[in-house]
Amino acid sequence: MEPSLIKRVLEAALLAAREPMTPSDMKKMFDEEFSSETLRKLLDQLREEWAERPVELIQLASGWRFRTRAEYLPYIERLNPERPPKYSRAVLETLAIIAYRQPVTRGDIEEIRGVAVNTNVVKTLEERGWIDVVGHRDTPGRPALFATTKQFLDDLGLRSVSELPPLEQISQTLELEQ
Amino acid sequence: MEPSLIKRVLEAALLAAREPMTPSDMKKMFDEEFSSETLRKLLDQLREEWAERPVELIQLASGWRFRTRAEYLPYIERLNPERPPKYSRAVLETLAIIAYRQPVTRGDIEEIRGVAVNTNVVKTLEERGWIDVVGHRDTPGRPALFATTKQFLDDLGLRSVSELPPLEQISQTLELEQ
Amino acid sequence: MIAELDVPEIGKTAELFTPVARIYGEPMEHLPQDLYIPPDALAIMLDAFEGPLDLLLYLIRKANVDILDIPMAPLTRQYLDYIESMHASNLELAAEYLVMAAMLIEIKSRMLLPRPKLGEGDEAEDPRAELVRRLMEYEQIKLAGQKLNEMPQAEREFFWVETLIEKSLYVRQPEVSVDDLKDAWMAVVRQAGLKKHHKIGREELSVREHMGIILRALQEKGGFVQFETLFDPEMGVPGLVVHFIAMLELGREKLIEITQSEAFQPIYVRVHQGGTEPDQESA
Repeated sequence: MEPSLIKRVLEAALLAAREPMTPSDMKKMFDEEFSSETLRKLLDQLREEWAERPVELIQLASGWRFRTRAEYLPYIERLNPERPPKYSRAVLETLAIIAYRQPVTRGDIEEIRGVAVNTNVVKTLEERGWIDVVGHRDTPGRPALFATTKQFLDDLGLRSVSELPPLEQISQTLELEQ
Repeated sequence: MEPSLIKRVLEAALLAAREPMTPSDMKKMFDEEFSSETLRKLLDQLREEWAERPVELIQLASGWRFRTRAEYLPYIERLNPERPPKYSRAVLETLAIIAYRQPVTRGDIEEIRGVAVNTNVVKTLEERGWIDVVGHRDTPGRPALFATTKQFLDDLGLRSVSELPPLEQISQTLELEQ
Repeated sequence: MIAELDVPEIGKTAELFTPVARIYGEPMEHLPQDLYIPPDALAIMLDAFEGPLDLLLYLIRKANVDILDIPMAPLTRQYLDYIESMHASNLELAAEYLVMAAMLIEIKSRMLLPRPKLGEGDEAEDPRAELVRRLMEYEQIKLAGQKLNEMPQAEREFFWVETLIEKSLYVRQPEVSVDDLKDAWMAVVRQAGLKKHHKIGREELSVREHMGIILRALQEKGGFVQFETLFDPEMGVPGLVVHFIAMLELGREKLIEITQSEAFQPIYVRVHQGGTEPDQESA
């Protein structure tokens, strides 16, 4: 049997497999015997061939399987959307304070919000790549100064922080409410 | 969004799909709007790209899906000896009557086959998801009207009942069976 | 019609009538042997047939006679022989077989009678017509069933492709809109009663952004740079002005130091009291 045909058979079977396929599963499909090295070489070639495609051949603990590449998951996710996760009020308010009053220290945030800032809140925003430390204030303890990042602007579709709703407008709204 | 990226997203989603994908499913994955013609063109291109590969993109009653080509059956079938059962003639004839004469009542089926319809026969087909009750005939007893489902067409790789093999012209005399 | 039919007496065996039929013009002298099935095969046969129509069709097809011109006598005789031997073997015989037997006998007897003339031009209906119609329809369905069975079927002749989706590879991040941010800020302001912020205007917000930009640039460049390097002419005049105001504001808030050893010497900007590394962790 031609190695190229063996490869095509492997490809077809792996694409249709519901579970990872073990090498012994794969060998079961063929009459002729071939070594694990040969099989391995064919699988490596297959993986190479798929390198530029939207699914990848991966080796898991229990065998080989084709897997959809992570970069396509956001699109596929929209087919069965789960309820989008939400940030807590603490995260949103902290973010708002950093956005409107940057650069600010954790102390500034606590002063404005009137409550202590949970470390996780800052970490969440840092891990999201929306805020970072741009310097330190020269006061005892040299607290970190936080500001929003370019990533934050991109994700919110803004060109600059000045495109956030202006504060006058906010205060007017507040006055009207009162 | 680049048409080539749209195509890759479609490809990834179709390869991963647990059931046939409708055009409206596909459109759901993208922010931008595009016409059914554009989508159709991309799908045709995809089908072309896969023409030489061991799996093929086909259009079914309920959408599009990739499947392994028939020539790989002899290999893949060795992996899983447990496959859908061969149906008895009673089941196949009942299915044929429902497929070609739908919608029909149990009485219609009995009339054509000349024997009573065993309840299990109908149940077998219902449980397979190949037929279901689509209404009732307005005659005494209001008998149920059976028709084939999309699942039936999907499982046979068809888009519509009109793609079933045409009924044979019955020869007045049969050629001698040798 | 190509077959000529000779209706033999009831009770004669198949060999007695000639010709049975003409097949493609050739007279057929004898019904084929296999029209007769030995009784011990009956149990199997009964299972093999899907009912009286199937059995009749088998008899007709094996005899190679024209379905539109069925020789009723031999057919009926054969059929009756069958169900008789089935009965004799105590095989459970479905009622349909008996109904069919009665129907065959009825058709045969009607064929022995002269056909009544209907209106002019109208051909008298052949008593076999209904049976023929049913046989043909049944045969069509029987063949269609076989064809359906031969069609490639999902998970039998072909398999659906289903690549693995590992959901954990994609963690969906919460989305935040500008309005969410505004609402959050309003809530903060309302709670704190920070009336002084009400005066902060649009420009002030740009200034604050530029303060961040300067601090970030300063940090990237090691905390100590020449004044000019912090200005990018691409910012345009309004941008440069805001940038400059931001610089002054940073000085006022003692976040940076702006120094010049003497007039006309280069101006340096550095992180306030710039001894320590600016990117040191503090949390």
